[in-house]
Amino acid sequence: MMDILYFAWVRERIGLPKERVTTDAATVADLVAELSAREERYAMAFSDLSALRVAVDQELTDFNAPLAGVREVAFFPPMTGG
Amino acid sequence: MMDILYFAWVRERIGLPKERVTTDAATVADLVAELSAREERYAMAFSDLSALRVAVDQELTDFNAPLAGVREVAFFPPMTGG
Amino acid sequence: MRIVVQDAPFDLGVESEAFAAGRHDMGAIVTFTGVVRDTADDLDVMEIEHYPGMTEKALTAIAEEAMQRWNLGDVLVIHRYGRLVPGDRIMMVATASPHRRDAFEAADFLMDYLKSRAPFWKKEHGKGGTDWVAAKDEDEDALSRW
Amino acid sequence: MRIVVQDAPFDLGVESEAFAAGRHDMGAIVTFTGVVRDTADDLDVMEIEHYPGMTEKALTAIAEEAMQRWNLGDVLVIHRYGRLVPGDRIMMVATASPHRRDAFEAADFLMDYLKSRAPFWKKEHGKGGTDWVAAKDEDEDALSRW
Repeated sequence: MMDILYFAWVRERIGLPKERVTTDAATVADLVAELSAREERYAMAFSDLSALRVAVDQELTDFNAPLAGVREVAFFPPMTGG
Repeated sequence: MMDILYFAWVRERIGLPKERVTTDAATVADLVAELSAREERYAMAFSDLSALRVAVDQELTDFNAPLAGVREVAFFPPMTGG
Repeated sequence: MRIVVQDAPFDLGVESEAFAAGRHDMGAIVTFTGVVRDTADDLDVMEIEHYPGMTEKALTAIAEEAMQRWNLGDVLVIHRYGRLVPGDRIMMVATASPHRRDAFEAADFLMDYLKSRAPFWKKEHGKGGTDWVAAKDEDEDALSRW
Repeated sequence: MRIVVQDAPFDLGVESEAFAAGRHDMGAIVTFTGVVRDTADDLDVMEIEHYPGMTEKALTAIAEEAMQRWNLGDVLVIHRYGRLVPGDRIMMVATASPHRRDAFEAADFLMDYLKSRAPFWKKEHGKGGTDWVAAKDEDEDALSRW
């Protein structure tokens, strides 16, 4: 069981801010493939990974990051704070 | 007639903040030579010109600056503002 | 070190004064304040979304990195989220150091990292419609300075 | 642009707030504040002498140069003279710009020039006696950055 969070336009495209999933995905990339296969709105949100950033358990990482033991994954566009 | 101003340790060595002089000195360097010849305290204050800065009519300049038409010359150590 | 993430406004004057107060060992204090800008007179609302939990962690990590890299006595970071209007202050950072170069560089560093590494996203609501602010390449490039 | 040379204290909070107030076109505000520092706990009084008349001219020239070199909406310089004690604020500069890089660089520039080109001299009165603060080579060298 893992929480998946979406922010900014990723949240808007997928249509929800957070969901709980059960997955055997070994890496973030595997999880993205699994979600993209689900529904068109996921496939669209994940269509260009270079426009996305990912955090695993609230730490920025990349799409090769392993998911073993992970409780929270978040997808969002490049940040625009400040 | 020209006002000569002294600041910081130059003022302390010479013993006054300001004096009015009548001089034919053509440049700041000439004025320094003239003042230094006057009294020991001037000679001491001007002994190392590399430790001094000069302003002519309230603009920083150098010891070669001409004095024609000048109303105010100031001598002081390197500045330490901020 | 103080990290604040809030939707409420903050008082720049009060925060600056409080940050600077009572330090006899810090000769240099730098503050940076970010203001919602409306250059073309067409912005109604700037909406700022963030990632509660990660935001505080990311800002703390950035501030700790600054404390390690420069000679700093203190760091303050305040960042707002929610709906802001032009003229509102979005955020501020403050640094205190014995020396001015450290205070300047650390504040500059904090801003560069906060722009591209803290999980905030801006959405503009204006006469031209509604749009997420795109990250700028120059902001990402700025990180290579450090 | 506002240049203030005074012996009276200034209020950092009030000045920061007033400087930032009501600007919708400036996204970035940087302030630098200099504080009388007493690292070794042996400073009683910092006396600041200046050159009335030239001081205001020099600060104005430095601020105007900054306005020309960077994209700035406003510049503030406040510098005190007279007798100060540790913890007192000696001076502050503030810059407002549409962009953070301009605001940072201009404030940094103002400080470097103000250190070595504005006619102020500091004298320390402390347990170790009384001495004029010597100009630092690094402060003079800093000017070559600009």
